[in-house]
Amino acid sequence: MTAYDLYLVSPYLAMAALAMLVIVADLVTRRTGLLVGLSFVGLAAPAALSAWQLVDLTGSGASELSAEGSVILYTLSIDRFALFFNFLILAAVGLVVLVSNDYVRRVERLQGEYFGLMLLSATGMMLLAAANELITIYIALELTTLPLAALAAFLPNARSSEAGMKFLIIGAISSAVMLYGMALIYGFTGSTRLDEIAVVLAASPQSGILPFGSMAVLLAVVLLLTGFGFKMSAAPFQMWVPDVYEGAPTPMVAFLSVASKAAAFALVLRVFYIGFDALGGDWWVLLAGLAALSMTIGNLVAIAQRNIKRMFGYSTIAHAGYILVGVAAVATVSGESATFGPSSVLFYLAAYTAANLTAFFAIVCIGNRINSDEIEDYAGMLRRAPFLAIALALALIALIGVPPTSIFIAKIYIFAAAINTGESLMTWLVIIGVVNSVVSAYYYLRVIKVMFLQPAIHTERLGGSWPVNVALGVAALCMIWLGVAPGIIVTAAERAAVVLLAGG
Amino acid sequence: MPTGFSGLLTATVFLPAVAALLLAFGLIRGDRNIRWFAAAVAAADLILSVIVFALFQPGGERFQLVDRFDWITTDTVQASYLLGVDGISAPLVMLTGLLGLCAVFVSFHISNRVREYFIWLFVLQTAVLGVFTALDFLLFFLFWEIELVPMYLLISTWGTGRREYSAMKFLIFTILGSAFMLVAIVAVFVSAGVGSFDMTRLLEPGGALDASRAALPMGVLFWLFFIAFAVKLPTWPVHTWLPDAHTDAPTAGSVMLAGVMLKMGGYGLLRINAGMFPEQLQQFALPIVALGVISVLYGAVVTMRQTDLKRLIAYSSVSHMGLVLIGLGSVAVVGGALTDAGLTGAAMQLFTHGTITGLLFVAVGILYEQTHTRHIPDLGGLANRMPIVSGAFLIAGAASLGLPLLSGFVSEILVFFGAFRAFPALTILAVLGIILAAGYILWMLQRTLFGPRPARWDDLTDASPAELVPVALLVISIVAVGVYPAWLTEVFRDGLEPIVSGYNAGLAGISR
Amino acid sequence: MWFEHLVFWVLSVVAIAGALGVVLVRDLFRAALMLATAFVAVGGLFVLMNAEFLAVVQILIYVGAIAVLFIFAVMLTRDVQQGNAPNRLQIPAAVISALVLAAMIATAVSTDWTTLAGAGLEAKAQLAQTQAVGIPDATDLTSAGLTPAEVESVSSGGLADLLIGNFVLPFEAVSLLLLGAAIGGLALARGRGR
Amino acid sequence: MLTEILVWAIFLLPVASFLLIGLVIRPLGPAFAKSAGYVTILALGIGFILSVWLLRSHAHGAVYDFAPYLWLNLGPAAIEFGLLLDPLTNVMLVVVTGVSLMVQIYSMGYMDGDESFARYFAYMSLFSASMIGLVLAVNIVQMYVFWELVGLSSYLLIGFWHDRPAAAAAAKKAFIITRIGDVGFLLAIIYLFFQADTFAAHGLNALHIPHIWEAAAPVAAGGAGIVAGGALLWLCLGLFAGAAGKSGQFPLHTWLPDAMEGPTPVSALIHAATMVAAGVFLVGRFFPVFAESETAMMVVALIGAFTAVFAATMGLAANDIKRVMAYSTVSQLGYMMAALGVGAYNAALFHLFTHAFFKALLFLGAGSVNHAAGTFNMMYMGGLRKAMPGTYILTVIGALSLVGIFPLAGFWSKDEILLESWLAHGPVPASISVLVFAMLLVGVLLTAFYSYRMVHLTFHGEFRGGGERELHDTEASGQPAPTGVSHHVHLGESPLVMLIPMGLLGVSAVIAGWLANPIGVSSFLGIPSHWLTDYFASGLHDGHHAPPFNIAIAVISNAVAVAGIGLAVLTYAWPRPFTTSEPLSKGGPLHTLLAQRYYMDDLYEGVIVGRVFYRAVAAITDWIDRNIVDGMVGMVGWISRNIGSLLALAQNGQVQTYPLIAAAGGLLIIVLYLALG
Amino acid sequence: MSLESLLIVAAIIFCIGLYGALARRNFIAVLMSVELMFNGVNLTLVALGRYVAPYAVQEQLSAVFTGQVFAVFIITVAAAEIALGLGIVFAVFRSNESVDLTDAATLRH
Repeated sequence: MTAYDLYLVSPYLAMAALAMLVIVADLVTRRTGLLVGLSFVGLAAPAALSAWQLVDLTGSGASELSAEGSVILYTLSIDRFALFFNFLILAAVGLVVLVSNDYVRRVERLQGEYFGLMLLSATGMMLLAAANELITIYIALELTTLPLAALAAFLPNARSSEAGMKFLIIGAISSAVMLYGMALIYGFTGSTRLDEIAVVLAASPQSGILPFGSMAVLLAVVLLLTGFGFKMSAAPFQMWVPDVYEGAPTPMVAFLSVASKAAAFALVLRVFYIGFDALGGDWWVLLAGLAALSMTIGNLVAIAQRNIKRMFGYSTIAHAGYILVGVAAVATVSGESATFGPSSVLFYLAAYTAANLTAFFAIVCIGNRINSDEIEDYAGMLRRAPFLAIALALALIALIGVPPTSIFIAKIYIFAAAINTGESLMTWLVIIGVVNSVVSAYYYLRVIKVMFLQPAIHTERLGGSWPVNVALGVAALCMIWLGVAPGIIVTAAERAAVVLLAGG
Repeated sequence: MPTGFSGLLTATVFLPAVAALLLAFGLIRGDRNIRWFAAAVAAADLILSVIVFALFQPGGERFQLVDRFDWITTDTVQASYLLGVDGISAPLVMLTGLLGLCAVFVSFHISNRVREYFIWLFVLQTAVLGVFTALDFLLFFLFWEIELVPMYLLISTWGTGRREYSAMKFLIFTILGSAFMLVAIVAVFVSAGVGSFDMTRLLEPGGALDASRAALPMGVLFWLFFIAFAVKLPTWPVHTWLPDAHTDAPTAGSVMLAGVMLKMGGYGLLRINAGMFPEQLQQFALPIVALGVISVLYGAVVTMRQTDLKRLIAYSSVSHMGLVLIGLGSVAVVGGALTDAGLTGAAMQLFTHGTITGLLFVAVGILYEQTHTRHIPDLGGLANRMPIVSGAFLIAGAASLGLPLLSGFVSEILVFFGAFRAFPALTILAVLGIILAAGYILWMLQRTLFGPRPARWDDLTDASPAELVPVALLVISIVAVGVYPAWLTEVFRDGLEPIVSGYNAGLAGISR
Repeated sequence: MWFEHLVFWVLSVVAIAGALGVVLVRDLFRAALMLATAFVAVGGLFVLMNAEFLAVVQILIYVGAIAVLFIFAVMLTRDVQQGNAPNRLQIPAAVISALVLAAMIATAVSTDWTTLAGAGLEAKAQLAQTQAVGIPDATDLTSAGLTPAEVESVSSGGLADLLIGNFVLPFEAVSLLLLGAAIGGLALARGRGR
Repeated sequence: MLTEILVWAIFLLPVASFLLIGLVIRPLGPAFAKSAGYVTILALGIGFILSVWLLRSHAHGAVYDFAPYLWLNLGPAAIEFGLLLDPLTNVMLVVVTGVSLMVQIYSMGYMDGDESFARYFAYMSLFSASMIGLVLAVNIVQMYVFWELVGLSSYLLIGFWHDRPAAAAAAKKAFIITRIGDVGFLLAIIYLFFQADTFAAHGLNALHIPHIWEAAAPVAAGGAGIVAGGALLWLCLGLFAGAAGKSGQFPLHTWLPDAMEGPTPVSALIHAATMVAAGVFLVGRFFPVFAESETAMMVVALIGAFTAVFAATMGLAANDIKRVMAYSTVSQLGYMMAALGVGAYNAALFHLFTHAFFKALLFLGAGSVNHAAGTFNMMYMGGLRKAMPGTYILTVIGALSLVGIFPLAGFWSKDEILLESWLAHGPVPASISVLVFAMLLVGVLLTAFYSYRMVHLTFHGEFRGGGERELHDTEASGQPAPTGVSHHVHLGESPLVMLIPMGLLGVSAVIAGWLANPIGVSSFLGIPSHWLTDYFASGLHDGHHAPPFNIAIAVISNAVAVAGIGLAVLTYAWPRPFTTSEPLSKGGPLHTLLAQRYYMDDLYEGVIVGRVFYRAVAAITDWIDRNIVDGMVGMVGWISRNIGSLLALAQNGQVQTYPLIAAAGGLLIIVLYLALG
Repeated sequence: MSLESLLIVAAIIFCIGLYGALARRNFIAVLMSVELMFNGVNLTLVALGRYVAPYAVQEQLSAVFTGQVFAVFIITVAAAEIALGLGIVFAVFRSNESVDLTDAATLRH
């Protein structure tokens, strides 16, 4: 451990410290506003430290920070890719913290724990995006998951407990399965570092008959993907998602749906693009298949839903499918467009974060006031809460992929990456994707229809506190901003994605 | 690569959007004020669009009045904000301005959620104008999709009958179509040698899109685009959204839907399918014309059975828009100086059908306001009570069945002229459609306007002054085009000239 | 060697039997005891593979902490006698598990692990592994036939060294994880603000 | 320049009149309605004078060649609107403006008091303008434009009393049936355009009518010979289809009798004198083209001759006076077509000329009768001779002229048709020509018979109650009253404003034939013998000249006509006068067949349109649209919704199901990998 | 005692754990089964580290320990997981009066 190592891990340390600080603060004071303020303002520290690292990166011109004798860099890659996710996750957690302002008042005690757990989980996510070694990945993954499981069960009701329980069980089983896969990889390659794994796999003889060259790697990849699939909420590993979404506290679901998913995709990108780089020809088909399955299942089942949170559970499955299209788009073209696939994934994640957070924030506000998440109870929302209704409607339109919103650009980007591969299978995947977008329009619009067209049952006006409104406004603005002027984020995503290709 | 920023088109396109924002922020209050504000804005936009049309100089640069600045510039994605008009789009911009004003005036009687209504109407107008002027694929698609939202809300909120079903159906169909377009746009974008969304580069004869380097086979791209536009047009068998949407939409919605939104499909076919895929268009001309002929005849035959006025007009639109496809397919045979007749006819059909159907819907709308029924057997003998509306009906009907000196005739005959050279037998079949058109139009007029008048219609009054405006505007435009079509055809021909010269120069050898 | 084989078989049978007991015995309390048995047997297998440190950890944490936690939990909740009933998914679960097992065994058997192995390295590895808990002695290693580079690698990377060396980050992260789990567990167990 | 303006004025004056009435006078309200009539009459009056001047100056050798105006630029086949001033046009102009003027004056009386007086004159102006435009057209598209507008005016005027269902239905029928023919016309135009490049290679414009003549003429004859053979035949048949529709030729004749639902002056002007003659005009206009195709000429001749007989038979059994005239018109138009077919170009147009006058007269007479009797049904008339002697005399003159009795106008023209078909100098084979002659002769017999029947039933015998009685009868039988029937029965002469134009037309019907085309003298009042026919012929390249007067044919035709009258007298007047029951009904099925118009309306409307098209084709297509095309859409939605619900069932809440399914999925992936490589 | 036999024993333990995790009704029993799975993984890791892993990366004999390090972490994380899991057990027990997973299935479809 050197001072430089400390500098490298400083954003994560700052996050962990913030988490503890909040928990301690809760012991001292019981004022929710203070906790929210502390959590939110405290995020400035990791953000600033990340920014510092980014500046260092830009200054050196290299794509990652490195130093002789650093032990941290054995397990972490502090690069643009990691920093991209740092900012994404920090933004998400910051907004979710603000939105929790109204919500946590339901749990009178333990508010500090609520924020602390959320920050700890965010720390895990940030680590996950930077981890380049299987053990670290595992630890980071568990650090992400376990606090979320606790948060899922945080509400004092049966549904919340059930959600937490399901989340925990699924998480544990999937971890075990994933670990078995990691063990096989370790056994086969002798290392847990992704770059070393890549070297060994590239050198190992490829059998013409077996995909991935050997049964061990094949099984390992499938098992790893099973574990990752749970985190990404990709079919057929997605089934816990709606149940947990429905039962868990809504702000936590918002956080889960964007940050956790982003971290999971960061992980998948790193593992597959760096670790299994040599086997790209074998695994992209699998990912493409999962993409098609996720999109189709997510959208079809969502049609039948009546609970909005549950519907969003299926929606998130479908979006995992879209993103997987980008992951599967391993560029066969060299040169500038080689980063197409991963950079499109990064952009999609950012776009999806903005849109989905907007939607969830509105749902948090509405659900908090009307104590229901049934879609039919949203009737006449345009009259009762115009701001919320329009924001939610915009988010829903964005989620369909209609311009001028973030996901429109993201979809174009991701489909372009897919077609760019020149594989006819990928073109079909794109067609499945766009047809699925059409199907998705059906259920998203139904919510708009209920809000805009159906007469309200109650007439009292709804609204949230100002931090909630600010969070909602910021998320919505980001959503539109990414749709209208996506240039900055696209550039960031492109430069971040270069990291994935430099190694291979 | 056209550059510059004159601002006129931007103003034309976004004036309604700005008005919508003003309304949204509640700067205009009171239903009456809102109506007149809307009328003023729409009139201003009409004037702007007429200026656009007037300033467009045939024979000059291909794309004029260009507004351009860079929008997205990254390593992998380049897109720009690029508006411009050529001979194809300039008349359609004017058409949109015209129908926009009409839509506002026929909406004067709306009393439910007036503010929201006009907001959505204006958003719709901006979107449609944007589609006609955007020269960047991304921008084009953006406008194309934005248009769905206001239309959906207009139908489902202010419509009648099974409005929610119809609105949803409209939406799903159109999104389905545009999904295909999205794939195609993306594929064009990633094709080697393209790398940007700039349409103008792709539209040049022998443009940036090279068959050997396209991401997808050119034929596939062609059909992907075609499907999207065919849904919008609409073409048999993807037309079934249209009757429902038309029937249940409010009058202004029908006017905009039939008047300009269907034209987006035809515009796309001309701009993209004809402009970027000349060889494919020739290759697939036969199925396209066959689809067109089926649409013409099938639409006409089904129209015969309709008893709802709007539904009847809707099906007649299916029939009439089939002519666009026939005109498009006329390029199967090229060479000679006559290649452009079919395309010009198709383009003219877009404009003329817009005004004619617009007028029909305006008339039906006024009728419906008074009678609250569109069921033809319930009506009859209205000519005496509503002479102006009846006159409008009569003129629109006559134009619709292709009567000379009214606008419909010109486009029909041009389409037939062009198509006969390529597909004589199919064209003859399509010509038979005009008998059917006479049949259903006259049947409708007879049952609605003529014959004995049921006693309950004795108290009907004629069009109000506000409603007179759209009637007058549309009648004037129908007659103006019909009596002297050259002022319009010359502009269209100028827009089609690069396409046609492409056919003539590069492809004359293929002619059968 | 036969002794080693015998111990291996005994420990394996015990571990598997214990595992089967965990999932089959209806009495939860006994199941927990079976679990502890299985843990101990696995610990024995660790010793057999020269992983003494890990064996110690296994006994301390698993048997000492986890199993005891389970027993407490079992006793605090009801349904102890019949608590371990199977659900309706018994048969599909069995089928799926069997298939997974088949896949794993097929992998273990069919994968040609030896293609990876250089000849005669097993002995060296064994020797290196003894250093896991002891202080590495460079001369011993050299005399055992390790090249200087390998000696360097082993000396600088004892297990404990690794934990606070290359793997210091997960090591620290896991402390955060424990903290989070503790906070979460406490918060949930204490009951939330009703 | 001035000349050109004056010619255009003939066309533009009615246009102006139409616009003035439509946009100014009519909105002003009923108080100013009367002025609409004066405006129209003024416009047409000036037009008439100009037409006469034009005819005269052109006949005296003035050459008019005005450059056309570009209407639509289609490259080599640019559509240019202009004036084609040849003998055919000039004569037609005089007929159209002249008859129109008379009818408008008559209408001032006939339509007096109608609530839509101004609208009537607006439509009339529109019609006149369209008809004049049609006649003047130099471009085939221009011609088609006005051709269709004429159809529209006809539609509007037939349906003028639009609150009467029968009128509205008749208007629609007229429009649609003529449109069926128009499709042929349009296809002919399209075909010509198709050849535009070839035309252009010869320096011709494919849509310019004189160029079309040139293109059809064989190279040997100095033409371009572009259109020949099968294409020429189809081109001619297309044009003839259009002509047949407008001129009510078999089998497109069914609309014309129904068109009598319009006001009587309309019938006189449009459905007797002018518009229906447009078909003949069209064939005449393209006579140089037709003449090159023997088959086409044969078709024209035979259809014309057949129609002449066929329509006349239906005239025998019709009870409505206007319908009798309508059949008569169809029949006479058949004569003209037959004449064109056998190559008697100038005879056909001459007959068109005379027919315009006497048929207009007959219609106006019918209107006058209706004014008095309150009905058009001859079964309720009778004995009007005493009450309205002026009308009676004029009607008899018209009828005799129609029958072709020497020396009335009709005789001269019909005689020439018979003569030329007998002589068979035309392009069709002599046998065909003689066959046509025979058929036309039969037509003469029938014409004479129904003409006498009409006069007798209307004017002779006792008055049988008029409209009042008819209304009573229809009420008793529970049927709707036919058009034009009113309680308003006042047996007396019509006002002068109606009688004077009738008188003028009567004079024309007597002398026009001989006056315009004096035969037997070398010249009369400065008009040389065969002046009109020769003038017509001068419009043709090969200058077809009328054969000299043939006394034998004249005698035969008059004899046949007298025989026809005689038969009619035997049937209706002597020895037993007609009372109330139709003697012809003893003919049984034959009479029924005639009275039911050979069941052709039933065939068209009931069977083809109603059963086959509307109830079968349209209904089936509609069903397919609703259930299959649209149904598929619904089904896709239904399926996806239900698949969704089905998949949701797997989401059973039991947490362990989820990893179980996931594990199964993982295994499936492995299996797929192993299976597919 | 060979690599294969060790791997097979580990796989058997893992799959028994998997079966238990899938087929038991009691939440605590499921947690126990998951621990069995972790033990299977640990056994695999150590066996692979003992026999094959070092050979893959030449001259990196320390790789032999990586498996053991991994196992140590797994054990630790398992402990944490159980701690949290038992917290949830009490939470569920408090609301449902039972820790039967089949009963706790109100969130579905």
